Amino acid sequence: MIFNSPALSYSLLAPILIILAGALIGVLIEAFVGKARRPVVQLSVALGSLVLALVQVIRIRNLSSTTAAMGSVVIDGPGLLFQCAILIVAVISIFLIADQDNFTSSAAALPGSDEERQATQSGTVLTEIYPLTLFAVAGMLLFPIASDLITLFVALEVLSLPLYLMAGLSRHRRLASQEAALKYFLLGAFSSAFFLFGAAYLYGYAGTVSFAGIHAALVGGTGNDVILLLGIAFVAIGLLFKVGAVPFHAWSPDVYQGAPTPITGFMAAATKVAAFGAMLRLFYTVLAEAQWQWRPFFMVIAIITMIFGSLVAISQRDVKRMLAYSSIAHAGFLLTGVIALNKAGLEASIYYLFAYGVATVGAFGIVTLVRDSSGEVSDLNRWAGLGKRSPWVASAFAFFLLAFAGIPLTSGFIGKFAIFSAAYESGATAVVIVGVLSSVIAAFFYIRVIVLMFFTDATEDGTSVVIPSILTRLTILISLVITVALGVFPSPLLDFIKPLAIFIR
Amino acid sequence: MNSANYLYLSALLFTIGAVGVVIRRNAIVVFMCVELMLNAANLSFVTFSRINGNLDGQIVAFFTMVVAACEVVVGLAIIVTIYRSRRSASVDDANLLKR
Amino acid sequence: MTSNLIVYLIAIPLLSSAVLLLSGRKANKWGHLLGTLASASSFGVGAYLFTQMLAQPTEERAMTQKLFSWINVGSFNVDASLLLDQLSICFVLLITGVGTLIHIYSISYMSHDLDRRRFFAYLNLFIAAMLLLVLGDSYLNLYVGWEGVGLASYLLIGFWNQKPTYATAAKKAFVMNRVGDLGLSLAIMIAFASMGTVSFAGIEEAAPKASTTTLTAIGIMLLIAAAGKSAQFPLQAWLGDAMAGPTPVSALIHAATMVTAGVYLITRSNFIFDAAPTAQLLVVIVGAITLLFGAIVGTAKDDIKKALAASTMSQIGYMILAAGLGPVGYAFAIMHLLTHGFFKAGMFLGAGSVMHGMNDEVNMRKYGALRKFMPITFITFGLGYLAIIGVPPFAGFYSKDMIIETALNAGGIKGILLGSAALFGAGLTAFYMTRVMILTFTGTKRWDDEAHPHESPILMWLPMAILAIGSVLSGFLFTRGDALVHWLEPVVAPHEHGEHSELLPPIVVSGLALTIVLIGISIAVMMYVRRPVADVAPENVSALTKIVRQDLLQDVANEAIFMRPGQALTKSLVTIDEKVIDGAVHGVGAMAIGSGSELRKTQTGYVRSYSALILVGAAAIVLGIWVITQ
Amino acid sequence: MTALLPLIGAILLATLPKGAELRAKQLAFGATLVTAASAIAMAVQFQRDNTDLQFVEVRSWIPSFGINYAVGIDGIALVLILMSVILAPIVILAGWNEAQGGRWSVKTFYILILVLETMMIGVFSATDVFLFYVIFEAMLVPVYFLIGGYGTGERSAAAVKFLLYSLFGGLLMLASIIALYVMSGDQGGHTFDLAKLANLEMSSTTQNFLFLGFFIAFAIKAPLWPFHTWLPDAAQSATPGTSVLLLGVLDKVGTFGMIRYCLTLFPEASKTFTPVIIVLAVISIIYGAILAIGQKDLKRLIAFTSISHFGFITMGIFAMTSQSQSGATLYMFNHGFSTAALFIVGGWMIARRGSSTIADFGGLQRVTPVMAWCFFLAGMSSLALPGLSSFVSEFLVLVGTYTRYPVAAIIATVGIILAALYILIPVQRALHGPTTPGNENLADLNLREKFAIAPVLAAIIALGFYPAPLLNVINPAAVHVNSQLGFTDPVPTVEGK
Repeated sequence: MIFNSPALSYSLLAPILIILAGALIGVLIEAFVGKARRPVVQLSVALGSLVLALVQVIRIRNLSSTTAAMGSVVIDGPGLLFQCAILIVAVISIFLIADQDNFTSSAAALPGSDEERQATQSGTVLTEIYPLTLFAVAGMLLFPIASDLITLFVALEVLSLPLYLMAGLSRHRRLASQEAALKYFLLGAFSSAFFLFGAAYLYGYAGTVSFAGIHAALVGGTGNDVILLLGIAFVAIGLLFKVGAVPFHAWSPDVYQGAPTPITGFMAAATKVAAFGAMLRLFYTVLAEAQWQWRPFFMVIAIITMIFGSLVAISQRDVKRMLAYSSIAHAGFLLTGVIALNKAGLEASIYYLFAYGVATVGAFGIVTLVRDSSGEVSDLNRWAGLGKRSPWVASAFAFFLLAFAGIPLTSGFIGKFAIFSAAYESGATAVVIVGVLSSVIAAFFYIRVIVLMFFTDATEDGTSVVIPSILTRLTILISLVITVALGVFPSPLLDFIKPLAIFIR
Repeated sequence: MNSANYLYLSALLFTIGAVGVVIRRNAIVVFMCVELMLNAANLSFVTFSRINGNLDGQIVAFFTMVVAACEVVVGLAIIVTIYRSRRSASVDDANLLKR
Repeated sequence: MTSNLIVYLIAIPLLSSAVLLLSGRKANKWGHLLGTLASASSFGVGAYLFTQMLAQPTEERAMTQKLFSWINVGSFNVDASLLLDQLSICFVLLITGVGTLIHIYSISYMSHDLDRRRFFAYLNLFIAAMLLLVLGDSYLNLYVGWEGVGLASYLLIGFWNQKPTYATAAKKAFVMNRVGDLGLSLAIMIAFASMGTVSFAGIEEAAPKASTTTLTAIGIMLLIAAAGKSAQFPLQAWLGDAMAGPTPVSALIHAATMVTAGVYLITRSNFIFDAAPTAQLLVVIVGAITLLFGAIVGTAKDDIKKALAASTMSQIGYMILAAGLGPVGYAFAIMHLLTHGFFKAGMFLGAGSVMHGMNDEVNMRKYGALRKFMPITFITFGLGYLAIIGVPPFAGFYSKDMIIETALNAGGIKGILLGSAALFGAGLTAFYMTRVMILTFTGTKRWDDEAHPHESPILMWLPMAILAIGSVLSGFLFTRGDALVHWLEPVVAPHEHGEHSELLPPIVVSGLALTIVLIGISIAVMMYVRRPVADVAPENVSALTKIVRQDLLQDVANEAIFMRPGQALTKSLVTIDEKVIDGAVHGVGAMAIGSGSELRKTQTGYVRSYSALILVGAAAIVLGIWVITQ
Repeated sequence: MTALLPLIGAILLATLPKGAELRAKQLAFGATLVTAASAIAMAVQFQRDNTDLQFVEVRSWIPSFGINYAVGIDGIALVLILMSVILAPIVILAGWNEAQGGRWSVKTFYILILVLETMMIGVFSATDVFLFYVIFEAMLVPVYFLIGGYGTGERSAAAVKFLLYSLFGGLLMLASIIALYVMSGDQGGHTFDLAKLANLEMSSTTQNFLFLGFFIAFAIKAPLWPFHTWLPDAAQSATPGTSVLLLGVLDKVGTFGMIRYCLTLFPEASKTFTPVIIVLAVISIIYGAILAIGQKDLKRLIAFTSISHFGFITMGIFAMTSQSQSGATLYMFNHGFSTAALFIVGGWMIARRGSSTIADFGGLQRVTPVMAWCFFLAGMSSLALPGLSSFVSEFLVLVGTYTRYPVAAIIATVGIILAALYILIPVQRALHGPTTPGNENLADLNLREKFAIAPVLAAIIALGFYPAPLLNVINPAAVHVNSQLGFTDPVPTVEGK
């Protein structure tokens, strides 16, 4: 028996490997470094590995390969762009995560118990969050470049499992946080089962789990269509769940609200990039020839998602839930990019994902700042008058909201324009019109928050804005600068994306 | 025996699992139903592996088992934590976050 | 022929007006003098230009002056240019002449008013606008003056606008005038659309080629304009209320000049009306109705100024009637306009003089026997009275007699009807004017003890005297050798004799008219000399009298037809705007919010319902697949 | 270019320390003055008989989408820019103290004003559809904060209503723009260049739909019945200065857009929809006027008069004769000034009295003669009294419309009677009559206020007598617009002189 050593192309996989290494070092640090020094060391390691990975991604940006890791992954332009976006979002988020006030000091302790109180008083901080984040990032990096169903599934789980845990680590309102974790986990597992089942059918149809093989089978057109369609449908359900498309969205408001805010921000932004990355690859490269079967379904889902997200967001009273519904609506907008199924759609989606991700982290960063004595205040009514007390914080939040609403001169506008024009180009006029109309509805609730912050007088209670730590400040500032820059001068990024945004099979 | 029957069985198991997730209240049972669904998928993989005459499906099944095991670790951790805080493993009791 | 002087006619009073308005209180001392001087200078320029015209042969008397290109868009070219011809010079002299007299009168009349300077500013503004009206060489230029005099009239009627009724009167005048303006704008639009020009000369040239329908339409629109400005039926209701303004204003604007602008407009547009018989017919009908309407209303007025206003309306009815009769009538319309300018202005000033002596009392039932206290006023007023009722050889006799004669000779049943109306109107005029004379100057004194009637100062009686002389002489001068008729011939089509057979010889007509006038006088004498006059209007009068006292229900009709439905419409539209249109907008918003909060209920917080939702979604997709693969 | 001057001012302003209110005002005023001066200098260089765009400037902005920073002006744009830059310093001077009552600092107010001015110039000069759209939408933000932050009464509700209405229209337009962009890609390369987009080939159905996308956005902005209900609320709540900019300048973007974009990009669809639009315009004229008559609040009244005026402008644009088209542009300019005068003087009245209900005034002519006169003159301009500037434009619109749509013109002419009512009723209630209790001690205009209003009134009078400087600039552009559509003026039935 001849044993070929696998050709792994380490340099191409390096970003993922670096992150994984960082994560493992993090685990070791938990074991060997003293409590007092852990936070700084962990942060340095996490940040270092993220930056290193980012540098590596940029270094290999012009390479492409279909054979890395024995064909389990594809290294191509879009994949690297997604990785770039994920890493940048992660870097920004890590500053936010480093602001430890948000996390419970002892995840194992009962909420409200003496044990918990002691841990908090002794200044114990939760540093496990860093390796967890890095593991999730590793999964996310793998997700959009996976090129067979096994890798895709493994990546899905690698990115999900740490997030399930991280969702339960909030310092305040711990019961809610744990509930969020439970819901996220159960529903996530449920949807993974769908995904896996769909994957089985795709395998059954094509006789192979590799994307290239499935594509070849599809082009050959010999297999059983019902099996193919069931496969596509169930795999899609798994992915649509991750991006929060209606009717697979139900977890997101609850989880967004319950999870620690920095995690919500990270999850909302990075997961979306990763999941859409995988979805775009799957549907653009593998299943494009079956578009007549799946596009109608996607159109319906996109339309429902945009309208539902926008409508329900209007009546939200909690800022995190409101942002959750907003992210559902944005999932709908992003789905139009999948529907577009053309190069413009791919470029637009990448741009949109990046712009949206950055703004999201920034917005959640601001949410962490608004507090009263018992912690974060996400009740919108108590945000009233924020503009008077902390004009800069409120203005920054307003700016992010305007970006979400797609007002010109913010990054959101360029993204929306690009993605809608791509969808229109592909003939999905109805989706574009619904998208435009639901943008109006969406604008309504963003504006409502702005009104609340700027034009409504504060209630008597003591909601205040904490002076942001340098790290949080960094998060918000970087997000803000990127959001403005992408709104006014989107060209550099667009030009960067353009030559790279070509999938290879 | 016609291998299509395995597919029907797998579909049936999957459905049972899915319905179980919806109707059962105990978090552990719900989770077991998810495991049932995963295994239904595994059965499909293996069946298709047989039909297609290659081993890919069977490899996937191994992967699935490993992943499922990881899931159990994480899942049980979460469920136990929430059980400790609430003294209840009913998923219906976790109802703070809504609307 | 061109002249560079014409513009000064307008510029001098306009500039003076601006100076008076802008200079503020420091000009209070000399403001009235500047105003009067401006008006007089304008008259001087007018007189000089008149002599220049006289020096020219008949056909070359018209003068023009192009100032600048005003509006120039595509084929729509309107220059700011002025035309001084035989017709406009009549008006120029009347406006500046009578205007100057009234300025002089006002110096004294308004001497106690704090805002005298402002009053003179308005008067000057009026003079300027009125001159622009008669000097513009196109309908659009005329329009500027047309609305300018409306503005001045508005400002002057409402000069004492602290009193809400006066302010309302001013507004009413402006709005009803605007109805007329609507006609003028439409006339201009039709003219431009059909003939591509709005200048008098251009339209005169194009009119013969235009269809009768077009010309009739223009004619009717011009008639509406004239009716609005000249208080003709059915737009007459504002004139009575306009007496709210200071009396010199009533004399100048609402008797001598502005209200006659309608006559000018019709005469100026002779080339249109002559080719549009239907429009002409409407003109004479309006004229006839108004002359009777005004005369009837005049019979029951106790307010001296309103009686005179009704008379003005009636006299302008004569002019419009004459103008509507075509080439045979234009000259007489203008002649009556000029003589009327003298005698009516004189009488208004007389009335002002009476009021001046009577603590601003206007109710004639509170007068009586003023002859002794105000002899000059009595004489000048009396001369005007004789002129208006048409006693020879006073001015009114000549001009009115010509109109009656022309009307009678209009031919057929039309002539008889119009002639009778004119004759009957003459009788009514005699009646109500005699009534005014008797109530004011003769009989017993009915005034309260606070009143100390006295003669007015010279600055007031001198203008009255001059106007009285005009009332005596002008008719004779105009008709001597058909002077005015020939003077105007180049502007209006030549007077064609012998087209219609004369219904009655002139001498018979004059006799008939005089007889009727005498009957009118006699009735008045019987009613107000033989019987004592109550100082309060009697209540137990016939229904007809009551109706007449209410101006033949003109305001009631206006309120019922326009005002109240208009107010109801406004009110309901405001409601509709709030409830329906804005309501729909809010409804969409409410619907979005409502459906949002309904959909929100799907988020129950139970994991099992969420997973059910996923399952349902999956089932729906499977169902969809089943459908498309079948 | 001129557009950048106020922006520089805004940036300078932002660097000012917190308390320096007076300095902020002076700086803002100075910046607007400099802008006005440079715009006038530009106007002097403008070649008026050249129908091409002038002062063209093209810089690549987002090449991947074929988007350029492309500006250039024709006569129509020039006139509107002039109006904007002249009104800006006047607004600042007139409302010297109006920012005091706001939620935020005085400095912020002027920053917003200056940013807005930059955008106003940009929106009128953009020749790249995308650039236009960006500014069109981005302008909403400063206005929104100006209304919501510095207004009175139900200011935040009004601001939200304004924003949502405008966004709704804007996003419909975005859909159309996207379609144009995609089609340009199919026909020789993605571009947003107005001239190139105008030559796109498209089916008449497509054209109709895209036209509607643009038109509804502009009709909301303008505003045309029945898209008008945001305007009275906004005008009622905004400060007078904001109202001037909102009604005087911003809303002109709607009518300007109709000329520049609807007509240019969709000539066939414009013709198809003309009857409908003319009807809407006529309804606006009459409806706006009647509602103005029925208003009890001075600011709402002015807002409704504007709706009527915008009806005239729209009618003029779509009647597509050289008179109506030139008249419409001139109308935009004149309306800017007359509405500015009304709002500025009305604002002073309201500030002094502390109420905007018309019935609370009365007898102001006695107490504050100068202010009363200014208001009266502004009112006369609003009712288009001949001799004042609005008359020329209103008459041109009417006469031009009459030659093609006589019935519409006739109905619209009825508006002049209603105009008399809606102006004279408030004039009577507020200025005439006995002095209402509470008004006895109102102060008349001070020197600053006189300086602020004088140029406006002077322009109103001067342009009434001599509109040629503007008309000469507008005419060639207006004729050019019509001729591009293949319209020539109807020929009179009878050849006159």
